[in-house]
Amino acid sequence: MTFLDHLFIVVFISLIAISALRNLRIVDKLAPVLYGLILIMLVRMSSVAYGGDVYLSSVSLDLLDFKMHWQFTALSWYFAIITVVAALASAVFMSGDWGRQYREQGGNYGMLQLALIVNVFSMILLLGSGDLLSLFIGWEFVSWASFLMMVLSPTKLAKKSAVKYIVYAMTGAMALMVAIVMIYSVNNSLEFKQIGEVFTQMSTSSQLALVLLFFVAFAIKMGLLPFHLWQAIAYAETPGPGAAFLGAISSRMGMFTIVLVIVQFIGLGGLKQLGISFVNMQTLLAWVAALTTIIPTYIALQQHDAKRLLAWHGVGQGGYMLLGIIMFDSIGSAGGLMHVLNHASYQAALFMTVVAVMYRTGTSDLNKLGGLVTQMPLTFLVMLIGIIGLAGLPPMNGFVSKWLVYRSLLVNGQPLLFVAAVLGTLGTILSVYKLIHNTFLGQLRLEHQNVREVPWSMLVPMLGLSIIVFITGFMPGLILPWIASVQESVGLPVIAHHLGGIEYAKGGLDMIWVSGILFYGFGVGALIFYFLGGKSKRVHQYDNYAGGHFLTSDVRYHYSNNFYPGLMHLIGGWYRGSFKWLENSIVSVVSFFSIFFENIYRAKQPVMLLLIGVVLALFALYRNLGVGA
Amino acid sequence: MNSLVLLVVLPLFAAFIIPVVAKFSPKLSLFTGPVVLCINLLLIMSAWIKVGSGSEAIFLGGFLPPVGIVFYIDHFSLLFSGLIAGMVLIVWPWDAKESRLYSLYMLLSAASFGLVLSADLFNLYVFYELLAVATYGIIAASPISKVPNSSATAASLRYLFISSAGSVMLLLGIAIIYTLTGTLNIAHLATMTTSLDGFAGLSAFALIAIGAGVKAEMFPVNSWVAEVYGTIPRQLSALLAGLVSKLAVILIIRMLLMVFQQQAAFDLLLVVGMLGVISGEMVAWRAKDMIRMLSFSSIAQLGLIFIAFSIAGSKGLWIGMALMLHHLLVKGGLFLMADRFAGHMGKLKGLAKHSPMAAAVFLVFVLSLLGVPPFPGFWIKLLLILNLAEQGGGLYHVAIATILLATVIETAYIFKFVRILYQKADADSTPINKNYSSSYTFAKLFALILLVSMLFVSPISNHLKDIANHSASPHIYINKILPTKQLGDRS
Amino acid sequence: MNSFFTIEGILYFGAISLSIIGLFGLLVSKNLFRMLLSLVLFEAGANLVLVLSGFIRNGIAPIFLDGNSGAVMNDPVPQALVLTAIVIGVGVQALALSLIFRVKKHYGSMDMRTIRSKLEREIATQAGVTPPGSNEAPAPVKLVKGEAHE
Amino acid sequence: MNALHLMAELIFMPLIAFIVGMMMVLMMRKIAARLQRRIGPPFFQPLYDIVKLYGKDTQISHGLIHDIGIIMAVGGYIGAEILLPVPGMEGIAAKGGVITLSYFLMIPSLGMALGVGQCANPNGSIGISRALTAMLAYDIPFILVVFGAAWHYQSTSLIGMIEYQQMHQWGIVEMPLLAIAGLFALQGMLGKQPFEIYIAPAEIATGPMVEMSGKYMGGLFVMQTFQLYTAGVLYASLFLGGGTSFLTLLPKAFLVVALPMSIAFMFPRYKTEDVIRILWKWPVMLALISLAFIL
Repeated sequence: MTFLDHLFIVVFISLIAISALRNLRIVDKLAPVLYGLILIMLVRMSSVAYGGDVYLSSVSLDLLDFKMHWQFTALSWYFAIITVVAALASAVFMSGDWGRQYREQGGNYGMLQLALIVNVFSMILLLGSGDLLSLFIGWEFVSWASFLMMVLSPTKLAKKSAVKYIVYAMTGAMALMVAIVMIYSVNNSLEFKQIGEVFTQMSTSSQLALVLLFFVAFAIKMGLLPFHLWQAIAYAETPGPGAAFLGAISSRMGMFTIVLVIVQFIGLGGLKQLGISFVNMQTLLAWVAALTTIIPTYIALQQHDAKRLLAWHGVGQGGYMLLGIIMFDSIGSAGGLMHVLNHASYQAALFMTVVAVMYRTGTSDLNKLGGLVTQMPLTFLVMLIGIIGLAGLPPMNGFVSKWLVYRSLLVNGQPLLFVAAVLGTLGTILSVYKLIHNTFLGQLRLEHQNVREVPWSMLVPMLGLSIIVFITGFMPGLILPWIASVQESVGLPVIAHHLGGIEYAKGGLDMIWVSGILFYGFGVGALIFYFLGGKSKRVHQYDNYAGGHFLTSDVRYHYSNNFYPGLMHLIGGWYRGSFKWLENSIVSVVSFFSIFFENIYRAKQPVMLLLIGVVLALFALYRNLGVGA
Repeated sequence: MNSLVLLVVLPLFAAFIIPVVAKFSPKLSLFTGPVVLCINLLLIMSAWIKVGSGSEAIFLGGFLPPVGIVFYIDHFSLLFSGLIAGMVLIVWPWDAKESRLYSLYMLLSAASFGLVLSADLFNLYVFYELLAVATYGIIAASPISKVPNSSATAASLRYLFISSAGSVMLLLGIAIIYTLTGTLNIAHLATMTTSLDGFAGLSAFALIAIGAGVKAEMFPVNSWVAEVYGTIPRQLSALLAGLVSKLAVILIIRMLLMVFQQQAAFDLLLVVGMLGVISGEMVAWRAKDMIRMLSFSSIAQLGLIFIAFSIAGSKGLWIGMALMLHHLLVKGGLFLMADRFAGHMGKLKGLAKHSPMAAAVFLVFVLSLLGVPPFPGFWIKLLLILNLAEQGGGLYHVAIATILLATVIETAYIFKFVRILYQKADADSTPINKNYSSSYTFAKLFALILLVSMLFVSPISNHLKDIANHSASPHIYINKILPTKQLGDRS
Repeated sequence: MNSFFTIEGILYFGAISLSIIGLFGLLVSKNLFRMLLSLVLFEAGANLVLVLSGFIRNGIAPIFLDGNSGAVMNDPVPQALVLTAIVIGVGVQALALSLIFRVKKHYGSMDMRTIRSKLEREIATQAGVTPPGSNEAPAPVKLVKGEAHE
Repeated sequence: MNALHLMAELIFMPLIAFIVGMMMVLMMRKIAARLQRRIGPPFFQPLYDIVKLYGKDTQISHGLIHDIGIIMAVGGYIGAEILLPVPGMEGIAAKGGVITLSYFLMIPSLGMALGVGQCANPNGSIGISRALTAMLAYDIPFILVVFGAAWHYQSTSLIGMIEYQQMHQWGIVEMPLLAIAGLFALQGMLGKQPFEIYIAPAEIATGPMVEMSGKYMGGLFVMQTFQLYTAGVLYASLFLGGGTSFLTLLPKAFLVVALPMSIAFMFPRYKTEDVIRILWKWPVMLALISLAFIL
């Protein structure tokens, strides 16, 4: 029994326990404890994240001549800890008053808890996979587990988007299966290292097909362009904490497999040799990543539902991760990998704030909120920290990872990708400002006058996550050793790091200093503000300039709808729904063939075909006899 | 060993005496059939143990092959004999008033046993025709309550036309074979494959394949499927889709493995299989009620089985057999519970809330059908695709792509359906058929078998592999049936 | 084509033509009874081919064979087979005929197209859906309400 | 670098920036006045303004975030000044580099946006919407310029860039097109005509400043001094060789700030979408052409 076996056992027992007790109240208390236990098991294995040996599971399955085994590398551990922390936060979040409200509104709380642990279980299984078959099984498990989570929401739209998701996921799984089969058919082995070996033996066209198949499979999960359509709506419609969990980590399983398969075994050399002149696979993937940062971000800018806005940003941020890792250098890949954790932390926190707002006000429509900062200051604080992280501004952790990606693009001389990344960031800033402005700033609506701060069971995970957002931004050196071991384990150049950030010959980053200076600046600013100026007077929100009118509670004096008219006036015409068009046309093509075949079944063509067959056969007989006799 | 002849004789006999018995005691006539089938089951079990890993040939009527009638018995044929007995027992028409129906069912089982056991081409033809006649009769005599009797009759008639045309083609194929070789004993044919190598031999195979393909829901000749399944009771659909189609497949496979081991023949199966898969899934995608969906999905699954058999040698048989068993369980189970899901799918909203168990059983079936791990369907699909990839050759790669594309389409329509089951009920929803019929119990049993087999994937697969290795070998076949003949041109 | 005008050649030609005519009739006729007759023709053709497979010119029937004449005999097996096939065929045709009567009684028509469309409608009604082949679109993919373009 | 030195830098770098920035404000107003044939304000006018605003009696607060917004606006720039090396004082420029700096420059915008948002005045929010859109517009050419410079000098640290220019030639000589693109971006960044719609100084009631009074306005005034200084020094460091001493650096910085001011009055005011259109077209094109040469 190795530590990894213990981990699997604990996760499995948790799965059993929660599924058995899911309809009892005790599951509220039990679930966080169990996730805590899983976390402890993971921490016990933390040596792997500091350059220690890979943990192997003593269990291996021999099924149908396939040998399946499991292992935990630094990469697995890194993704696993993010998963479990996200699950812990979500479990705590839903354990108290939110869960009560969810039950009262007719939600199936037990199923939600079950879906969460099923997700964690399948993700750990995927992360622990030791060969291509166990990878595939874990992969399918994760897809179906997410599906389980998504269908829990009672709305029709949620179910529709979940079905859409599962069709996408199945497409991805099938692509993965073909890729695995391609590898198996060369050497009759499903070990990971076969990928690299087989890849070198293949012809160029097979190599291209293999890389594309793997990439399609992983891109679908991660919601990269052009497979991004399923994700945002599906995640946004998932019930509260489930959305936080899925948005935080679920689609990053695609990132895990990209690192595991494409980065580790196919590698930069493999990608670069595929292509003509300056367009090779690496540039192609990099541009996919860049477009993924831009397009979903600007779609997010258009949303007026907070959850959907965040979910679209989740899609967009995936682009940064791929952009970083695809650069294959120490800083870029570190940035891409680190962005997984950073994104998970602030995305979960942000989703939770939106859910908290929904918990109190019942809506996440950005046109129906406003001014909640006075009622829910701590939630506001969490959202502020979260959006600074999401926008990638100092001193939060999103800045560090984005900085690394930018730095890598700079070092590699990729101005257009650099601009694309910046365009994404700027779009994010615009969009998240709209989020926080329309939710917390501006005029407080009359019906929200009595809204209170959410209870502690919801605040604690939110605050905890925002502390992570801040601490890992302030001291990225806490995370960077993990990243370095991941890089080492997948054969990337290892980043030189210290507690405050990275060392790099042509300009490094030290977040302790940077944040310190920033806070020093804020301190000085506060000093100037509070001690040098006169005393300010707090006024009511209706005491406001209104061009001579008097504001009363029945006057809506708030700017929220179509927040960026100038920008939309310019770029609005570019939202053509091309991808949706593409999706619809695929459906139309299937439909066309479907009608075609349906008519074949209805018409007399079968007899016609029979006739042709018989004529041919008898002709053959006749010829045969005629010539023979 | 000769007692196995009773497998065919007993039901045949029962079929003839049941109308007579019914005159005196309807009760007795009702139970005659099940009793006969139970006896058959016992016979099969004892034979299974006796045959062990080997095989036996039974010579009837005192003539020795290649002239006489031969039954060939190995685990493969015994397995399917057992399935016939079990399946007919499950769908036995307990509530039918007419004894005629019992006779027809007995006739059907007699023909099925004969079809599985015969080692002679003409006997195969006779049993095939017998099976066909029994089927037409059963279809015409088993209306569902709501549909007027005549629509079943009309469907049966349309089925009769296409199926009879198929039978005639089968006969033509046999005629061609006889012209070319002068024998109809399969083992004898297996020793003289060179004379069947040409285009004429291939066309004989094509005629047999397409002729039998009518029952096996093979691509161009399966337009009857939706009509017939739409008008007959679901239990009967389960029997036809689950079992009868497989028997026709077995006929084709016997010919393929023993006689026509030519690449062109494999390619032919591969192509019709691919067309069946893609066309079936495509049409099912547009279906708006469960029966139609299942009918076309069944066509697609049969296509998958044909693709599996296009893999040469025992591997093809192994995977094809696994697919057949899986499809029998899944499609049989789905048809058995289809009564609860009948009607326009839009009206099934809220069903999952109403009877969560039924929805869960349904989910187990469809997930296995889609090939989701860890259900058995996944392993079969994986094996199929891995082995197709090993075959090499462009057509096999196209087949892989087809299967995977079809899986995606299948996911789309199945989950469109599942989504509706799990939606909130509204005014439009029909009240759910709550009476717990025996067929639903059997569906649950099937699901349970499926789930249990999940745990024993490896042993089951190994066992099937052994059976396949044994049954796919023309050597053993020839040696058993024609011990005196040497294996001529086959190395 | 040296053997085209031999007796086998002509017989085969006739038998094969008969099957093809039968199948073609099955394809083009709309009337149930004509379809049945076409089926009979098809089957007759097939039976002839089968019988021909045992035919040898100048051969004699096995019954008339005395053991030592050395004459070639016609193969008896196909003849036995054809007998069986004819019996089965007749059975099926009788069944078909009875079914045709019942169908005619219910639908009042012998036209296969009419029957097919009525049958399809009946099945669809029973299943509660619109009949296939109608112009109803397959589950349309609409823009979800309230969802922004992208 | 010992602690004392650092302490001194922490105090003096922002202070110098503030003082120089005030002089730049003065210069701006003088230029504007001269162009309009006025005399212009006296030397200490910027200081008077700030003192006056801070000392006002009516200071209306719309809540804590209103205050924090102003603090962030000023504090962000104070932090930025410490990242911006000047002769003799490098601050922590080695720890961050030019990417960090350009991100620091976004914090004051965000702070101001938060503060204005809290005011619950839609006019202010409209102003912020315009300001953020304008930021989107001018940051694209700006970031291209930064990229080009960093690539050319093979460093992301401003110190390294200045050293390179001291050893070789000024950036403006080696990369004239990029420098012109930088000027465009600068014009937008400083919110000068024709890109001044988001500040809308002439129509305060419909701009972000609508609810700003007293020290809130004063804070924004201070922010402006920092902004001018940062822009001038940054541009001078990127393209004009920085300076070995303040005597060589500051004239360049003043020149950089004077330039947009002098040409500003030649232009009308563009609509928001036109701001984006123009800033995404010409300077981006220039920068890309220039990058094609550099790379």
